[in-house]
Amino acid sequence: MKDSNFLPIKKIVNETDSVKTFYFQHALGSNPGQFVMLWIPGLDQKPFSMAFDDGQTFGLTIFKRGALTEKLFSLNTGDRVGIAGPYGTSFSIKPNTHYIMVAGGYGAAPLGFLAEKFTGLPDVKIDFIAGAHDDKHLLFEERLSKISNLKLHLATDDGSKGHKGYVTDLLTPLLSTEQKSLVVTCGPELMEKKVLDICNQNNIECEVSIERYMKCGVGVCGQCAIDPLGICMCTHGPVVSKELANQLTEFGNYHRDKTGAIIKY
Amino acid sequence: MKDSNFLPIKKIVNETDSVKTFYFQHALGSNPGQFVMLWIPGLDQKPFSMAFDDGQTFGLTIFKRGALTEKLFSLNTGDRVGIAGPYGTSFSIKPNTHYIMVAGGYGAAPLGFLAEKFTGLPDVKIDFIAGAHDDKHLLFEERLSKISNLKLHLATDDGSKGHKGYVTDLLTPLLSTEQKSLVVTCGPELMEKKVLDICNQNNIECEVSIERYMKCGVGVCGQCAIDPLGICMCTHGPVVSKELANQLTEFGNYHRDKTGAIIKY
Amino acid sequence: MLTTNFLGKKFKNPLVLASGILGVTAASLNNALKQGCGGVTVKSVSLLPRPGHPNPTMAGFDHFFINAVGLSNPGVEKAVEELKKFKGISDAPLIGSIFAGTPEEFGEVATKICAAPIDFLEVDISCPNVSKEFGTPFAYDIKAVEAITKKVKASSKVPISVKLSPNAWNIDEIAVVAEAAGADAITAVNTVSGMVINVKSRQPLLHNKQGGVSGPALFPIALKCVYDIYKKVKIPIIGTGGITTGEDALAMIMAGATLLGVGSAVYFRGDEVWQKIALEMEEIMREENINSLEEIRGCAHL
Amino acid sequence: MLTTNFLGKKFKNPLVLASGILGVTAASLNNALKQGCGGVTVKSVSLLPRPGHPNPTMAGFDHFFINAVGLSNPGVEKAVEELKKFKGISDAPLIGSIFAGTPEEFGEVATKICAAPIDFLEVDISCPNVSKEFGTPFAYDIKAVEAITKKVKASSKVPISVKLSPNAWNIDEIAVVAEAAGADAITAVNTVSGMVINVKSRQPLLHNKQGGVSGPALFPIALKCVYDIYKKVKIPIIGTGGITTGEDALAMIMAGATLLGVGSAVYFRGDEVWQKIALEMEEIMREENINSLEEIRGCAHL
Ligand SMILES: Cc1cc2nc3c(=O)[nH]c(=O)nc-3n(C[C@H](O)[C@H](O)[C@H](O)COP(=O)(O)OP(=O)(O)OC[C@H]3O[C@@H](n4cnc5c(N)ncnc54)[C@H](O)[C@@H]3O)c2cc1C
Ligand SMILES: Cc1cc2nc3c(=O)[nH]c(=O)nc-3n(C[C@H](O)[C@H](O)[C@H](O)COP(=O)(O)OP(=O)(O)OC[C@H]3O[C@@H](n4cnc5c(N)ncnc54)[C@H](O)[C@@H]3O)c2cc1C
Ligand SMILES: Cc1cc2nc3c(=O)[nH]c(=O)nc-3n(C[C@H](O)[C@H](O)[C@H](O)COP(=O)(O)O)c2cc1C
Ligand SMILES: Cc1cc2nc3c(=O)[nH]c(=O)nc-3n(C[C@H](O)[C@H](O)[C@H](O)COP(=O)(O)O)c2cc1C
Ligand code: FES
Ligand code: FES
Repeated sequence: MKDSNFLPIKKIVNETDSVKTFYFQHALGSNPGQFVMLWIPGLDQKPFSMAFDDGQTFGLTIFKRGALTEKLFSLNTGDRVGIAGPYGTSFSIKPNTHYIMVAGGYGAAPLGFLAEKFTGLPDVKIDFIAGAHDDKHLLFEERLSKISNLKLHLATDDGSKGHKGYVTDLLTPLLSTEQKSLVVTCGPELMEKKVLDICNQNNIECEVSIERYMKCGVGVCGQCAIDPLGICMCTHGPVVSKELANQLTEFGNYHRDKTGAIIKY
Repeated sequence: MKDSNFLPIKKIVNETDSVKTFYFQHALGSNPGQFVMLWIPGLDQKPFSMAFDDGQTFGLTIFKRGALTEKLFSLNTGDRVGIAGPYGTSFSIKPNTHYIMVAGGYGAAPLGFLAEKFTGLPDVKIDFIAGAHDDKHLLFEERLSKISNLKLHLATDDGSKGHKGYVTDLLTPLLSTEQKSLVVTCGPELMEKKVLDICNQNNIECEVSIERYMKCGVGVCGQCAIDPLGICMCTHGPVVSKELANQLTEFGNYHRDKTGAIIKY
Repeated sequence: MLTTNFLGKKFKNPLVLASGILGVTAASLNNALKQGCGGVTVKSVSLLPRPGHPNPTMAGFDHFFINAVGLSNPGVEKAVEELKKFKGISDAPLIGSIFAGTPEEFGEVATKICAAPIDFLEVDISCPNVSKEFGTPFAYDIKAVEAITKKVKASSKVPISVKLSPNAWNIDEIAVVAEAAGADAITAVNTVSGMVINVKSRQPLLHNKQGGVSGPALFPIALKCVYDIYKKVKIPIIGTGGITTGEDALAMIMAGATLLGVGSAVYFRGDEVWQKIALEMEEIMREENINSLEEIRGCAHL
Repeated sequence: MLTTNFLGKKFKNPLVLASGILGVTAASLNNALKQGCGGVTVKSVSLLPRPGHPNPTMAGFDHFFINAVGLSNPGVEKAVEELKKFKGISDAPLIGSIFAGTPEEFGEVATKICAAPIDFLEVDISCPNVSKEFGTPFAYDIKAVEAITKKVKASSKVPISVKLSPNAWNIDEIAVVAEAAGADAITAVNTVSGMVINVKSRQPLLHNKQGGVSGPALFPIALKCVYDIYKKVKIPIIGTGGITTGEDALAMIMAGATLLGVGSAVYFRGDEVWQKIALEMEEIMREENINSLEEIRGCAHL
């Protein structure tokens, strides 16, 4: 009988006061943008994107939110949690491309994982735009600074670091480069929507990670179905192309809660 | 869902007044000595050895006995029957060997199939001893005569053809050859036992096909378990080596009926 | 070749999305139709919204799927909106589905859901995962089945199908009771009770501990239920449970089913599962000179 | 590591050959022991010999096995001979098994089989394939279970285990009744009712049409039955149904089983299946720092 893995936490890194990265020694074989379902027995099981995966070890960068993530934050190395996956689609990995990565919140995690895939590949140039409320909440500055072909652009709401304002303010100026550009984005949905709009206006390729409430993660329950196509974001997403995102009129407008009831953004 | 095949009868050959060979066009991929379970829906399902299999077509040579075989004899080409298998072990196929095949009754069928495997292989020499009550019941004379490296020796109880007496009378004289000999036998159990005894006395390699009442054909029901080892003849047999046969004290002494009750020979 | 008439309504093929798979949204149901099914069943809804159990609520294995969703749903009122939306984008047959805690409540939900343009109403009395919550399991209680069927029949504007549990060893007798009480069809079966224990955590995998087993493991069990029910009732059967291939589908028709519910197969064969099954059915039918499903319905009883 | 104490008898490991697999002969039982099981259960026997149904009486598929042997057996007297022969060649724990058509007859067969040197007696009230022949299925009838258990208990010289059916939705309550009536153990479960239809011949594959489903498909169902029964009774449980791997075996122990019946796995993993399962159990136990089965028995209930 196949079953979800039950893995000990190998290492815990405190990223900010409410963000930790949990590392597990396990050959997960995931691609950037994919997610796992993390289970704490007796409590709950929820989706989290991979922030790191080098084939031997993978990591999840987790924001403290509610019951599950709080419990997770109380665990120590050696404690075990259930891991099922990897599930879902991933960001394209293309040679000879100018990547513009637009990250908000924990979106920096999967995009950081993506960026590291290009370490030392000179034909790929990365502009990485990361945003947060203030400089204490910016993620992965050090990690990203190690990637030589990556240029980091920061934005904070309060101006405590980098640009004062939105990440999207920084996006348009970067679009006018020679090389073929691919914008990839992961973060709060309204930010993503704005990124998509900008890419549409400028006719630039784009990939968006769309998160919906998930139960099964495997395309059965329909919990993560998105209007008007009705396709499941756990199998056809989370990462979707610009073309697909443009058909998803629900994107940036509303999502559904656990009962399936609509919640407007 | 895997299921038994349901195959149309392609051709029916009348071998004697109570023996027919039924051909099916199907890539069964069987080896000489193996058997299939033949099912007539609503009636019964029983084991029969392959008499022929060239990879595209296989044949079963069947003696009319009771309910199932009588019904089978009333079928026409195009009628379908269930075929599950192939099951069980098969006779060794060895190069550079002097085969002595000792067949009684429908035992000529699997041994004929075996003999044809060596057609045109000059390093194999075959002595084929076939026995029956009278010349009308001898099987495959014509078919076997086509195999150039095969010499046919016949025995009938009434002397209407070939030697008058037992096939085993013809066996001993053939044993004193130069080449490494392998005796293979299929037929009535007491005949087989006598063949085994002769091989033991003369220290000659031997393979015997042991038939037991079979239900599942796949080693589950235990119906075909044989004393004293308790191994199943549908999976560890029907073809067993001399060494194994010598351990099976039940062989030549008794077998069991459908309820599992012992019946002495 | 696959056209099926069910209680006066024409289905382009007998494959219907089973209740609870791919949820409740109009778009999701419509997507299943695009993937080839002949009709859709909505996830069962209740009077009030229910969040359902915490996760894990379901999990897939080599040969079965197990779930204990806790009948999460947005409540009948929100569901009616989605169903109206659905009929705005598709005219394919639509089967509503309801559950409740008492016969009276069943009647109430039935009345409410009939505000939506459903063609049929399935009555889910057989979810194995909420039994304790609602007292004696309805699915095993002849009196309850009778009372619920009567209530729903009286409240519903459309034909009703009562959905039975394979855990009822006398499922055929229960079908007879439902028929006598006014059921227009029988859906057989819901999931069978089961459990998965995660050995490393030493705990049941599902938050609800027990769950309902579906998928290939359920197929031979469901087939026997449908076969037995077909012997005893005259009303049509929506054969459901483990149908994964065209061969399974035809076997279910031969056992006596009219429509075929397909759910977990989407886990085993992907989104396009209905299309795949329909093609396989047609291929076998051509090989076997079967011109219509009518021709073979119930033929395994001959 | 795997040593198990069951009703005062020591088993080298908890894996026992389930009844009906590999039959009744002393040699066949002994061969199963050589392949690694800790004890053996004999095929159920009746007062008189029974030829059983015509073939096909069983068939294997990817994820389940199905059988309707018709309880063929040489009768209790012939069986006693084989069991005596068995104890002549092996001192491994031997579980006899009986079935009958009435409580009285159960008592009679129990008395007779106790002429053989069996260590325990299993009471098969749960074969799904002969129900019509013997009237109302005993396995679903609390009164019948009580009467049979009492009769057999009074007639048997050895501890008895009552074998229950997963088709009884209230199997835990039935176990309670058996315990109260004197059962020393519960065997859970027998096969679950099912059917296979051969599409090309348009007929049920088994001669008996319906059959009992065993193997991997049965596992999550059996596990839940054992889990539920463990909650309700104090007597030990022989957990049976679909155990195919060491992981399955440990899950069953965690649900509360003391012994583990293994049958159909021989089809899926060959003769040496018991050895394989025992090795896998030990490997997982080492990884998980489990020193004895006692340590984890029923731990999924915590
Ligand atoms: C594809 C995907 C990838 C994700 N990746 C990450 C990540 O890398 N890091 C991270 O911190 N978070 C990630 N999340 C969000 C994460 O699932 C929630 O933070 C987590 O479920 C919160 O659970 P909780 O019990 O702590 O809080 P709760 O109080 O239960 O929930 C807090 C909020 O989290 C969201 N949420 C809760 N449950 C789910 C669910 N089952 N599916 C989707 N969203 C849910 C809702 O917006 C909710 O309001 C991801 C979500 C999805 C869908
Ligand atoms: C491995 C094996 C290979 C065989 N190959 C051939 C063959 O190539 N040609 C051939 O004609 N026959 C073969 N047989 C024998 C064949 O199975 C029987 O002839 C057939 O079962 C008779 O069935 P019936 O209903 O016609 O007659 P029945 O009246 O039922 O039986 C007649 C006799 O056949 C034997 N028999 C019946 N059922 C079985 C069974 N399930 N398993 C084993 N023996 C049985 C018994 O000796 C019985 O007395 C083989 C048997 C085995 C075990
Ligand atoms: C995740 C999931 C949710 C389900 N929810 C419901 C439900 O709400 N109402 C219902 O009647 N059946 C529900 N079922 C049962 C299915 O409709 C179906 O009867 C069962 O799964 C067997 O069919 P399958 O093997 O094709 O999935 C659910 C099944 C699954 C797998
Ligand atoms: C071919 C076969 C014959 C069986 N005969 C009996 C029997 O005679 N008595 C009995 O109590 N159980 C019988 N059973 C049921 C098994 O003992 C066991 O309970 C069931 O098969 C589930 O276990 P498994 O999945 O490990 O096979 C039989 C099972 C099979 C497959
Ligand atoms: S989470 Fe269940 S379908 Fe996507
Ligand atoms: S015929 Fe069943 S074990 Fe050999």
